[in-house]
Amino acid sequence: MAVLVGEDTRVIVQGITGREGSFHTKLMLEYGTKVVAGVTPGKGGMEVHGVPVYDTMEEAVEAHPDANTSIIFVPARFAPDAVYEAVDAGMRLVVVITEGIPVHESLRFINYARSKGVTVIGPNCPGVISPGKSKVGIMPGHIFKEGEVAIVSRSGTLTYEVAYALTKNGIGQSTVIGIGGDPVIGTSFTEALKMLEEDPQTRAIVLLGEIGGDMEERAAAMVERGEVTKPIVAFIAGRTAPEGKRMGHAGAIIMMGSGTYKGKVEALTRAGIKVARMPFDIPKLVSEVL
Amino acid sequence: MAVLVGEDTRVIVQGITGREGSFHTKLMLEYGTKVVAGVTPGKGGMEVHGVPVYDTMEEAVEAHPDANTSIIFVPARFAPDAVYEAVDAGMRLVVVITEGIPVHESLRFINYARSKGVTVIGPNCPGVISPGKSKVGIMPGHIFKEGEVAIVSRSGTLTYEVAYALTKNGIGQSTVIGIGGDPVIGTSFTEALKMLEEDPQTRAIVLLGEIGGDMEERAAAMVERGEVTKPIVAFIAGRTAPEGKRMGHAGAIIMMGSGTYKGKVEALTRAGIKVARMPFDIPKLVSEVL
Amino acid sequence: MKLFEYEAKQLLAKYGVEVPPSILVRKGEDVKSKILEAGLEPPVVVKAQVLVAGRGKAGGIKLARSIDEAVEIAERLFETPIKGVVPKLLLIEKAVEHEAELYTAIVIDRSERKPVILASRFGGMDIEEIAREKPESIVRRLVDPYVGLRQYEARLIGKKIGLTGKALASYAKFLQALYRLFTEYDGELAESNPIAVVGDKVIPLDARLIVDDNSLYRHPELGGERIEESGEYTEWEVKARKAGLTFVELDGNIGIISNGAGLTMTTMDLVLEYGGKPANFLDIGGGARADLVKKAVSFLLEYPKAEKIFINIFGGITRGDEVARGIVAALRELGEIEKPIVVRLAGTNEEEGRKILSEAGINAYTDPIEAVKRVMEL
Amino acid sequence: MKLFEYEAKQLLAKYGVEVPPSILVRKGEDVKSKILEAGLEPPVVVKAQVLVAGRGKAGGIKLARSIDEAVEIAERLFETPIKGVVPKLLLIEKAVEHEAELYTAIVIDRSERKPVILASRFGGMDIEEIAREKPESIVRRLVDPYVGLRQYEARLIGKKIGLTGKALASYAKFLQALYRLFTEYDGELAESNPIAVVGDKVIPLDARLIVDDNSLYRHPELGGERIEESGEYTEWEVKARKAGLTFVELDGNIGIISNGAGLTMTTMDLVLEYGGKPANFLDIGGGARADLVKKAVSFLLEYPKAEKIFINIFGGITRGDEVARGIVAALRELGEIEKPIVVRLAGTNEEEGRKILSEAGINAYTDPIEAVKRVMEL
Repeated sequence: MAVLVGEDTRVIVQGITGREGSFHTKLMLEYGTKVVAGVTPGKGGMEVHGVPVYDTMEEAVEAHPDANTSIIFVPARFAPDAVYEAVDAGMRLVVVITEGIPVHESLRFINYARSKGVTVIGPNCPGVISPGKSKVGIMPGHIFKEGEVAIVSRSGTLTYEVAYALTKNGIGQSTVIGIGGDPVIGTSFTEALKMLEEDPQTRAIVLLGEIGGDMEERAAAMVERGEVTKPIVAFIAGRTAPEGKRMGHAGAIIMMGSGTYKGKVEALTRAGIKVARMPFDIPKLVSEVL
Repeated sequence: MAVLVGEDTRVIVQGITGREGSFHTKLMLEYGTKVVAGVTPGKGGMEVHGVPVYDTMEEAVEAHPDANTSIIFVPARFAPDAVYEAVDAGMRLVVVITEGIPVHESLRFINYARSKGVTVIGPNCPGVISPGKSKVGIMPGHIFKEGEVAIVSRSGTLTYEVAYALTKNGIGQSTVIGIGGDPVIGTSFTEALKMLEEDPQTRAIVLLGEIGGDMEERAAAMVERGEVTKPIVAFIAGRTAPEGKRMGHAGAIIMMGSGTYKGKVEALTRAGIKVARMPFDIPKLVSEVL
Repeated sequence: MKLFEYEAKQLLAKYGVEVPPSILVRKGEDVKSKILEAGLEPPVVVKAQVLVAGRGKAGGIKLARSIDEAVEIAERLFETPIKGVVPKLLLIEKAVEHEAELYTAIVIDRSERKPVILASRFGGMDIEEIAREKPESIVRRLVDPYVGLRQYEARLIGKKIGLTGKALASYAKFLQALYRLFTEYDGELAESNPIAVVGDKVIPLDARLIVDDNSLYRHPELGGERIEESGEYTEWEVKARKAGLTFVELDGNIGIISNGAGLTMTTMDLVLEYGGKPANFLDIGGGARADLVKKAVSFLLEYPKAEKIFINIFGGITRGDEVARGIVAALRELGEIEKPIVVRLAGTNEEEGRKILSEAGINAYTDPIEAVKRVMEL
Repeated sequence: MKLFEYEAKQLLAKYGVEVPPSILVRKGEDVKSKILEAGLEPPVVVKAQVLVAGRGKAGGIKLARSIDEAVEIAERLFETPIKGVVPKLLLIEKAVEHEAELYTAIVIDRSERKPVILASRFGGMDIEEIAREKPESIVRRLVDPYVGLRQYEARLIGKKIGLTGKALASYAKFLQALYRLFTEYDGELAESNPIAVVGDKVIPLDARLIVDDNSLYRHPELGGERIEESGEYTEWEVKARKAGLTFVELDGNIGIISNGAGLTMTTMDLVLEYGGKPANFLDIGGGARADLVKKAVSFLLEYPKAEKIFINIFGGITRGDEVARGIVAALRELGEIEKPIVVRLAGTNEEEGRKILSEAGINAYTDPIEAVKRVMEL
């Protein structure tokens, strides 16, 4: 089964002719993802790694009516527009890789997409992979392995680190979701957990959080309420981060004393979630709960 | 049964302390309408004809949780705000009497109300009456009589004229809806017809149109498609109106050759609807179809 | 309220749209030196700034190949009524050589309750003509009023009317500006026809904006209604509008006052049905008070086409007593009643009104048909 | 990016909010004659324009009862570091006598993805203090970003923090302006604390606006980032920001470069776990190319706190070959390597990167724990 992306996923790459769009189209194709079309305004008629390019999503969908997922590599100034175009063209899932989108734009397009029942992942995220089925993102495919443990994470590279460690330890993944590092994102921990709770393939969940915001605390509260029954292992990055400093991600900042490492770990622990001290301890903790 | 307003209707009057608001609150109360509260910012604590006044809809609803309908007498500049307030306070029906609201405001608040599942009648309308049950509007109550014929109309005074003629001829009314004379209104003919088709009390429908727009043509198309099976008698005001002149209502203007009397009558006739030459012929035509 | 072409273009320019270089000249100004000062090189287009429709076909737009010709045309245009309106202002604009002409308008779709964009690759013709001759060329797209017109939508529309490359990008930018104009100025209509395609870009050669009258209070910079300049109104209609009356002049001899557009139109229809011809439409609207009624009656007493007056009121928010007081006051002021008046009164506060009228010696009817028959007898 | 108080107030004034009369003085200007020129009558408040939090408590805001006192205070403030930042500008503002002080802020609610208004009748205190001492006084209201803040909502919030009558209407107007400021300037935070209640009206005595850095491209009028003025950054952080690097100075001695905020923080945690102390956070972000990597490495080579350098890269959108090329280029440029460097490389184009590094004589690790252990050994 897996969630969000799977065998039925048919992808349109928005911004396919750009450096990153083109590069990752190639990698997604190599992974086996069904990339059916690309869109770049003014570049209609081209091909990128054998994928036909259209000027608009409308034309792409007309030619490829089975397309259901978009991945956006468009620069920050134009990315919001690309999201509206994807939603209006009938995509069910829109993965926004782009970094640096103004947060007021994100909150508008996320509200818009939600009002149309469309799921947004990101912005500023690595995407989603269901190993062995489909990869809609920028993660290196070879470090993943099909299996029964889901990962949901605010951090891209940390996700790779953990997935790699799981794989090396023989633990495969059902779906790995990089939800993104911005303060406002389309799918939060709680929303991702809800999907994973219902996914028959997923037997355990790894949650990779960061300092800043209260998403981890909300996830903990959800578990405490009994809404997630599958075992969860968590890790929170930023144990040693100083207060009031933005640690790269706009979302990763301890402000007004909230969003601290300590507060998050306490909330998770109280909910019965095991919190790993280092990400490399995760495989062991996962083995214990599987 | 009736539609929109009935025995369960509990009304809050927005703009109750104004001249019209206060006057019509009195008339509605005399008619038997259950006016439970009024709202005028800054006038909370007053009473108008025994009805308690609040500063905000939120307070009014808190004190009168059974309130489900609002009628708005607020001046045009503030009326859009009153609509949002009514929708956010959980009203199911909002009747906007106010005239002169900018059309861009109307289209925004109507879209907003619809997105929340709230019905708007008007703006620039006389309101709704289900004779013998409830009157939420400014129509003179004594000219109506409970019965089985619904009236749906773009014109206030013309509605009274026709209702009066029906009543004099012994024909009562189920619900009379003045949908309003503006170019953009919350409930159109087709939407009103849909409700009336499903209303067990209504056996026949009188449709009072005007030149301008294409609402009558759309109603005719709906009947042609078989979506309304109850007998309809129509009248279109403006047979003698010249083209390109706005006949009072912003909506009543023949522009670019569309919205003409002739076009509307032809569309209605083609759909099998009897069109009265004068409104005073309506009672006779209604008797024939009842 | 209609804006003049030059005003609509100024607003578009404010939103970043390139419009042709131009000057505005008033009657009596030295056209030649103004053209020279501005460095405007011929050929130029001299355009009467009037608000009537079909200005071009009526001779209000002329091409001049030299400055002298422009001066000559300007002098002539200042003397020439365009559909009855003599222009007070001319726009003299650099003629723009172009490869193609497009059409674009934004209006409100009443049944969808959303702005709708209409565009066609066949500019120059008016929209009815395009709809008749090239209906398949018209691209229609609804816009979510909360989200606004996204850039991708503007591009999509441009593509569908045949644009590509940089001209497409230029059109998309133009269309977003036109949409902004439409929403920020409460447009009933924002139109540009034709829009010239000039190599890499598009340039609007004409621009129209009709602003919703109900919104004028929030656009004080537009300077209020142009009642006379509009060319839409007859002399008596101008008078009426200035007095705050909703009045339309018609060809008959029976003056009509009623309340509500529907009932007023119906009263016109009723008069015609009984063999009369209405001299006007005069709707006192909802909730009219005595002073407005008085004003309306006084107006028709003065209005020469109205040989007799038929007042047909069915009160809702309008109250019979206020109406009656207004009628009585008007008649009292005029002293001697010169025109026969028939009043029909029903609805809210009907009894009170009837009493006031009968005290002043006026017998009000309840039945409109009896009333109209009486009008015809007088 | 934080705006100065005077800038936020100017923007509020643009939106129709009454702010206290004031003048802005720069160091070296004649304060007395500027006050006299402006007709500013004492008492006045002299306020250091610095961007540090808690400016008032740190002595940056002083009341002056006479012009001479104001001059004296101004001279003193120009010499006094406020939490380490010496003000370059002072705002001298008429002191406003008032009956009450309110608190209002607008931020983004991350989980609801909507702006949220926080208001309290207890201004003057900061929000954490209010939340701790008078939690029940805080009114929270989410705003639909498409609809905006309706007037009725502004009034409702004002009522809930105890306002009535004209002061309520004045607050509602103020709050709508603050919301407009928040949305039109891409606010992360728009705050006014305290807001004075003065009879019939409210007047913001302070105003703060933090603009989303990602949006700065569309607010060129704000003049770009105030890196030095902000007081938020150390000397090396200022250098880094100017060089376009995401760098935070820390107290240890192990320089860190990693990609992605989460992995960089984890690398810090890892160093600590194995007994080291990170000298910094340096995240090259996603998709860094060789030149950025080179810049980052060169920066740490110069940064004195970093005695050794640990580069920990797991490639996704970042490619191993680009990283390797950047490292090699930086080392080549510096000539002699002065600091020990340990590289861990995994992920996209890992093999290509490893090859480039080994050709330059650098052995890259795959396992981060082995790598960190090596760092500790050096």
